Amino acid sequence: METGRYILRRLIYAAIMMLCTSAVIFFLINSLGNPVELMLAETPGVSQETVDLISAQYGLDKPLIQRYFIWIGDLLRLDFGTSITYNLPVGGMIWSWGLHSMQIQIPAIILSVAVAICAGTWAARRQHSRQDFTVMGTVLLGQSMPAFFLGIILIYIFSFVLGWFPSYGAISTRRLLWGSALFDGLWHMVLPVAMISMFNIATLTLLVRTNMIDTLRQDFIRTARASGLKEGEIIRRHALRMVMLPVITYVGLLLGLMLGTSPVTETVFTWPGLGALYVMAIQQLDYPLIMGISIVIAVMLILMTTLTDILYALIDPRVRLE
Amino acid sequence: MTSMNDSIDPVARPARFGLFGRCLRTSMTGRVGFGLVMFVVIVAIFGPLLTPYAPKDQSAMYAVGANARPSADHWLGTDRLGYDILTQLLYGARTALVVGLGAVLISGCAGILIGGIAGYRGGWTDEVLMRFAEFFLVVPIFIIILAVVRVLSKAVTGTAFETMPYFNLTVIILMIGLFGWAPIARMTRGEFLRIKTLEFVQAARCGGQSGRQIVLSEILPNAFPSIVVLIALEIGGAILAEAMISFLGFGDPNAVSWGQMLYFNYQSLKIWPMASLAPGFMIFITVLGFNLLADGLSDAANPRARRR
Amino acid sequence: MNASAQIERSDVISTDDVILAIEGLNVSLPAGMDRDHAVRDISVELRRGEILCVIGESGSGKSVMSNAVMGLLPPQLKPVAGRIVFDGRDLLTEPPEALRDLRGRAISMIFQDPLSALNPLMTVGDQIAGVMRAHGVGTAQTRRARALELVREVGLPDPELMLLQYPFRLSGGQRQRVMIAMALALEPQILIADEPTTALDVTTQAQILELIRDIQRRKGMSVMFVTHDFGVVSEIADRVLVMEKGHLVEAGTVQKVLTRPEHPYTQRLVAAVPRMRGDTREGMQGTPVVLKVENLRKVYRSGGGFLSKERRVVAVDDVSFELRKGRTLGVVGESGSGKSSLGKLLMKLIDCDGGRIILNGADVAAMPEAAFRPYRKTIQMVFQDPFASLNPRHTIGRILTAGPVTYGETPGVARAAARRYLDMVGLSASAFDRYPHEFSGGQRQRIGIARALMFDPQVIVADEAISALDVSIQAQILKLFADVQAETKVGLVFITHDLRVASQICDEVLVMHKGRVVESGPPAQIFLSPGDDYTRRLVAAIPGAEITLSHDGSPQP
Amino acid sequence: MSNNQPTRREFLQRVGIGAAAMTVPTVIWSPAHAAEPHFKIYLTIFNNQQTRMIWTDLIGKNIAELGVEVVTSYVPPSEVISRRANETGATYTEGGFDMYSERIYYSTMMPLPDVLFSKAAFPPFGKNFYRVEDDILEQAMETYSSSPDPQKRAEALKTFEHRWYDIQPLHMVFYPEDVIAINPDLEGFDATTYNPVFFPRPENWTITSATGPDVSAAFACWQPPTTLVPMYSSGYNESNIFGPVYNSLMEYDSWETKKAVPALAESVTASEDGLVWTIKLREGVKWHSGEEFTADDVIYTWDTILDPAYASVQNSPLVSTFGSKEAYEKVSPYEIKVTLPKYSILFEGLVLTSISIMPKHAYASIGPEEFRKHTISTWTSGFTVTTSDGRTYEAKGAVGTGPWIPAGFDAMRKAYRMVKNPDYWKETTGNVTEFFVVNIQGADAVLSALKAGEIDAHDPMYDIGTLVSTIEEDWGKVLTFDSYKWQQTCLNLKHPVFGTGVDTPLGKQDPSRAAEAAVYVRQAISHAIPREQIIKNLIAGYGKPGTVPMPVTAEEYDHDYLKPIPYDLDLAKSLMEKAGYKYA
Repeated sequence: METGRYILRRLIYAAIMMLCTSAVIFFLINSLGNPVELMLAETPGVSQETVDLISAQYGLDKPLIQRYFIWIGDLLRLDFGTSITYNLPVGGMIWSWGLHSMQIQIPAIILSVAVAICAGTWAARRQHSRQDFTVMGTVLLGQSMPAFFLGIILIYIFSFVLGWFPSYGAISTRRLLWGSALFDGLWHMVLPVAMISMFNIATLTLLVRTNMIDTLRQDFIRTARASGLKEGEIIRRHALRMVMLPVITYVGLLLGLMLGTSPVTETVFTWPGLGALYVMAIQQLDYPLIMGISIVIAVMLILMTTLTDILYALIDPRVRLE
Repeated sequence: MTSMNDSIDPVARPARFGLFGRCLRTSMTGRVGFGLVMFVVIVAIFGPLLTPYAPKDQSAMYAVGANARPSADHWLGTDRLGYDILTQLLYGARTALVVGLGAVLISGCAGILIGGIAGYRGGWTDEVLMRFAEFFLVVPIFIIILAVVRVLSKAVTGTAFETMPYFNLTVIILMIGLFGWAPIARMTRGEFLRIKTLEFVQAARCGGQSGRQIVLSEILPNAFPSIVVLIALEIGGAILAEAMISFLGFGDPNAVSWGQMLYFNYQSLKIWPMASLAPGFMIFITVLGFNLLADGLSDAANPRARRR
Repeated sequence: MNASAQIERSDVISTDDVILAIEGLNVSLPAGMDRDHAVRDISVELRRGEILCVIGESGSGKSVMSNAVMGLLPPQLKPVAGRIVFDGRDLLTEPPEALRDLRGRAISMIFQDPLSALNPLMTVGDQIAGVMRAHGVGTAQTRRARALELVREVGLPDPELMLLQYPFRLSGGQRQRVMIAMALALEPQILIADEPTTALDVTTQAQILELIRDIQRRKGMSVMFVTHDFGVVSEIADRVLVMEKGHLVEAGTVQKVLTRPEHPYTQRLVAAVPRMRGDTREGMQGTPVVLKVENLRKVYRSGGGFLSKERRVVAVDDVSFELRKGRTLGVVGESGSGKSSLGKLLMKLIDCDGGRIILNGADVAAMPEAAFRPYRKTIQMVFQDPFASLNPRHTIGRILTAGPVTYGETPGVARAAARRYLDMVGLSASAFDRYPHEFSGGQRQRIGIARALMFDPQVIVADEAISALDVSIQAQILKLFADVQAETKVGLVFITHDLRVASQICDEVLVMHKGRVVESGPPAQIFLSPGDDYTRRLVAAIPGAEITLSHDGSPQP
Repeated sequence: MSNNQPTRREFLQRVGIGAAAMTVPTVIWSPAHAAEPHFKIYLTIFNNQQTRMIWTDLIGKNIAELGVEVVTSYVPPSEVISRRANETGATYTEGGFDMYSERIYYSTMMPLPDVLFSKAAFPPFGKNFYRVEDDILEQAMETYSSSPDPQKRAEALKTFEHRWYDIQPLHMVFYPEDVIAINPDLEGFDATTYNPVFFPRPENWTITSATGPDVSAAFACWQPPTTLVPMYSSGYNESNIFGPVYNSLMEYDSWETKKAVPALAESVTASEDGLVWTIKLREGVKWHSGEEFTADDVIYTWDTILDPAYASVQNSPLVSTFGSKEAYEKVSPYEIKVTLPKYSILFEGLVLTSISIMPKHAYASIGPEEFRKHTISTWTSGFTVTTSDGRTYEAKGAVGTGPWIPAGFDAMRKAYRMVKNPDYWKETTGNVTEFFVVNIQGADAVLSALKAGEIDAHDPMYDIGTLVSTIEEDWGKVLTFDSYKWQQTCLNLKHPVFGTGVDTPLGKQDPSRAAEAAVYVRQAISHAIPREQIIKNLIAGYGKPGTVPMPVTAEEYDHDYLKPIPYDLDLAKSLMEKAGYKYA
């Protein structure tokens, strides 16, 4: 009952946010000019009549406000328009390129969370020890390492010098590793995933460690100890649950951003993902593509943060009931 | 836990040499971080005195050529553009610091102001401002900055802005600053909310002090240690963000930036690694310096978490 | 009345009956603290079936000792000498796994703050069953059945539903009952209770003490009960240990320690225990009214936003009273009674929703802040927490002079006044340039009082001004209040949860319950012949009433 | 109370507000040239190719050495395109452009008026962004494009070259050589890709190491295509992909000979005056759908391009060639007669050789507004083609007559796939049966792909010249080809200084000599371009210094007259002085 109302409230907030975001994106980008003129700019000998004709074909002759609602209507029918540089339907492109982004982002997030929980807990339980210092040192180095610099070094060592992993692309064009698309895909994922995980692991480890130290200081942990629970059980059943709350929020953010955070990774590894596509779209001022990707990233982000909030509330009864 | 905890203050005590003194005295990471930051600052100030070359001097192209190995004239060699790598590194420190401090000046002022208002006023104002901040917290800043940099460079065509020197860099600093206020605002708000309820603030009200006085002399100084930590972190973050933007080719062509060096040189990594590794390393130690400093400050600001 | 008081307690118990023996325990403190050892050379015997109270002020090492038994000392505190013998084994040298097995099964512990001591994310049932699970007892079904049984045993309402509740939805007393249920889950031989009632209201405290006493007798457990409150000691203890700064200074039966304390520290401590008085203070009868409150009302509203129900809590409901110059009005009540809200309303730290506050002949209740400012000088406040009530970044001098300077006083005059008042509250003028952290809790509270006096106010509102202090300090501060009042003839609104304190200092007492004044009158009427049902219950719940209802100040059990 | 807020003060002091205060002004206002600049150039640089960014920047710096203030900015090509589309010749500050750099290539195998910047190649409403307005040049190009006599044409070209060399309307920086690394096992690569007429011809490729009947090959292209409809594309990102699918009426046999031979046309004959042409079509050629290829398809293709609603990039050359649809008629299903209003070099140079013929039966039902988004343009889905005899054919992309049948866009690999056409009308020599075109970003990545054996060849735009030293013999064979292109810096020839010259000191002093002053300035700029250094340092020597818009390897290039323009700042300054600028 209370949970239901909470979820409903979050969803309505999300809807309002999406509406605002879409308006911002639309009016910002459309204030820049007529995309058809750009589309035909390279074509010599196009008369103004032709521009008007094609503009009308794209529905660009209508007033801006009307076009906004038409655009929203199209979005609701998952019609994102057509890319100017690629001439492909933007929706299909986002799906196709976005899948590639997820292909490296999701494993990287899973890996980061797993490693961070282990390392963070391990360090927290040895606070101020040599081991803790080592972990924290590594974490700080990892957090300060510019992602692209790390990527370049990874490529130099593992691709150029050692030749173990490919440094570009999501899959081999012809010769698949061991003849399997699965292995080949995994093989291509190694370096990009390593690069993305590095930063996430650092941040998450810090988060886990700090919260674990805080939690282990809490009275209920002492209660659990006084009740004779095994240390491992205390960590697993009591402390980790508490620590997972901020981790969930952070991971929710990572998942929400996963389509958009990776232009650098995808540029370094020439990975055919949405981030690289977005950079390309901006460089070429491909309006429909910029608008489409922006709105998808925004919606994804709003959805994921909303889901995170809901999940958080399901785990922590205090949020949903207070 | 033990009765000793009773004597711990709800806010940090003032120390003899301030937060910085304590950070340097008590924290190893703080000392290392401070050292690295000072190194970059010194390079930024005095670096240009150490090199005979102008920052955009491509004359090496006609002499030793591009991608030249180290020599007496060019201690670290030249890069693909025929620039002296060392000179670029030295001048890049200025850009990095200007970006970091400039962006944080903006985000710090905005964040403290907005967070302070939200935390002090509370209620409806707080709700609205924090919803607003929430939006900025989750917005994919990087992507927006790319779009805005590109869009603005088109939008200013034919206006006075177009002739402004370092326009792109200014836009990047502004954008990083404008999008960086939310964490500071949230931290400030949290501290304000917490400190506001402490009894010495109520005592100040009872003592007839105005809201402005209370904020400026009672709440803000006590909230500052936590905010400073975040600010140090954000300086590093801003430098990193500018490097990434430049790395993607959206930087200011007229500024000397480590990110831009990487952008132009990483494709020829295999021919001459120094040209990409050197600027990458500089970004790394600068950001590391600020992160370590933040870590040390955080230890100093929260004595509860300090090693006993 | 407590039946235990009548039970004959013997000093002579054979050594076979010793279930836990602490011998020469030394726990070191890390370098840089004010002393080397948290506890030094302590030897204690806990006997079968007795309740042993360990009493001491903060920093006396009583908690360190009890935690040492459980093996739960924080890593920086290390037992360096001595033995803790239980069941023929030295707990200090036992391997961690063996110690863990003993915890919860043979020795259980309950803690001061039952909210933070329970996992907020787990249901009551899971937490109780978790103790059994940890020791591999029973199956999921039997554990649940046992949990149900325990919940009934500790007297929690609606047991079935209770198992599914989360701790934050329970009241303080209910949480402590859950803690007790967890501690009892495996029928331990020893229960260590570390200040289990300190965070509770007095009526709840009485119930919990009753419960512990009752369970102890039924199960024949041994209880080590750590407290700072002699009232509690007199209610529950068989024997008492008194600790001071890590040393054991006195031990003996409850009668002996309370009535014939030997060690000077114990004597001081016992003397400092606030006594319930039923007398009426003399003098200052016909002085003018300095503060008059009529039908004051405050309603807290929360929620009421988008899609969420508005919640209203009436904090202060139709409260009226008069305060005369030089007189003290006590406001007593349990937590949530609205007494602190009343204090804040008087100070206009929060706005009221109705009623009048007449100060200096003007109704300030509805005044905007700007108009009220000139009146602020006439009403000042002393706060509860001596650590939070002084800005750690300002010198004492600045803290004291800031107010008067704001009101246009010249800094020179303000400084002179500050020195004068520091002297009045018993601090040397050298305090002027120092920072708050250089002072102890009691000293800080004196500074707080000096700050209030800086304005020569007509009324001082003291909100739980002594409840965060140790008993011996409490007595000093109370005396200071009395002295200050005698000298300045200030009217005092004294808000406290401690009825004994109120009985000592007040000329008139308001008893508040759920925002309403249920009874008011002179202490004699309130404490000796309470008219209201709630007041009666409150007075009955005062721990240690049997040793405190005396007029001459000497304990008479 | 001086010591009440120690932290804030200490922080600001110690971490260097001082440093910031010293740094900000020095970075923001670093000293420019002390002397007042002669004039100001906004140098706009495309952001899509690093090498070009570097050398354009270098040129900018050298122009600055002449006392000119140069403001550089990196922008996407589309922005320059929209800026130069300004018909009034607006300068940068007015929304147009001053100077930018780009690469130009032959879109056919012979110089055509558009690559020679003929005003006539751009209709009046169009976008003659360069505005090369010089009577001698115009006259030469007019003669060249409208004269059927090869002798006259050659002379006209020579005149053009000399005049251009003298007045330097735009600056040719260098003529690059195409450097391509291929799979060492690949044979038959010879004629692959130089310009849109020479798309890869994988039907002639043999992978020597391959065994078995199915042999696949892959080709890397520099940028993804925008549309795969031939009439919408003038670039070879696209023709790399659609080229193998379509045929035109004539095609070039090999890079070696560069000779046009009949393809879909069996023979093309012209009247004496070059006005009436008879085109006999090859019989028995089948579209991929199985439909017979006839004259209707050719007519349909020309009609469509001439229809302004389709906004084809080939519209304007076709209009200037044919005038109107009346110029051609179907004589029989396999014969077309063309009557040109006047002779045009474009008919031979462009219409016959580089217009891909589209299938009427498959495309006629697609409206103009759908063309760019249709499957034939994207290859991303399928569509059903009904042939005249009622059969249906499921197309996974375009429908052509070429040796390769589209098999759709492989979204996972981001590759265009095609399979060999078993019914191709012409004999082929290779063993490759499956062909991928994949977009790989970056020279470094493309070499990695080659090393990993994922591609067999790539297009020359990668500029791998500087990376050649990292290629090992066992995985890469480096081939070089003469290229029919050049890199140039473009000037706005309506600019008051270097375009019209009216704002030069000389032009102000004597308006009749304004054009002459502008020539001096342009020559000065030309001498300030360090062509040799650019070639040596940035493209590893794979190129020749540029002079005029004519490939250095073309037979029309007059090596005797067109000597390399030396990098000489003193000479440049003396030319600037001729235009009236003073040096201290």
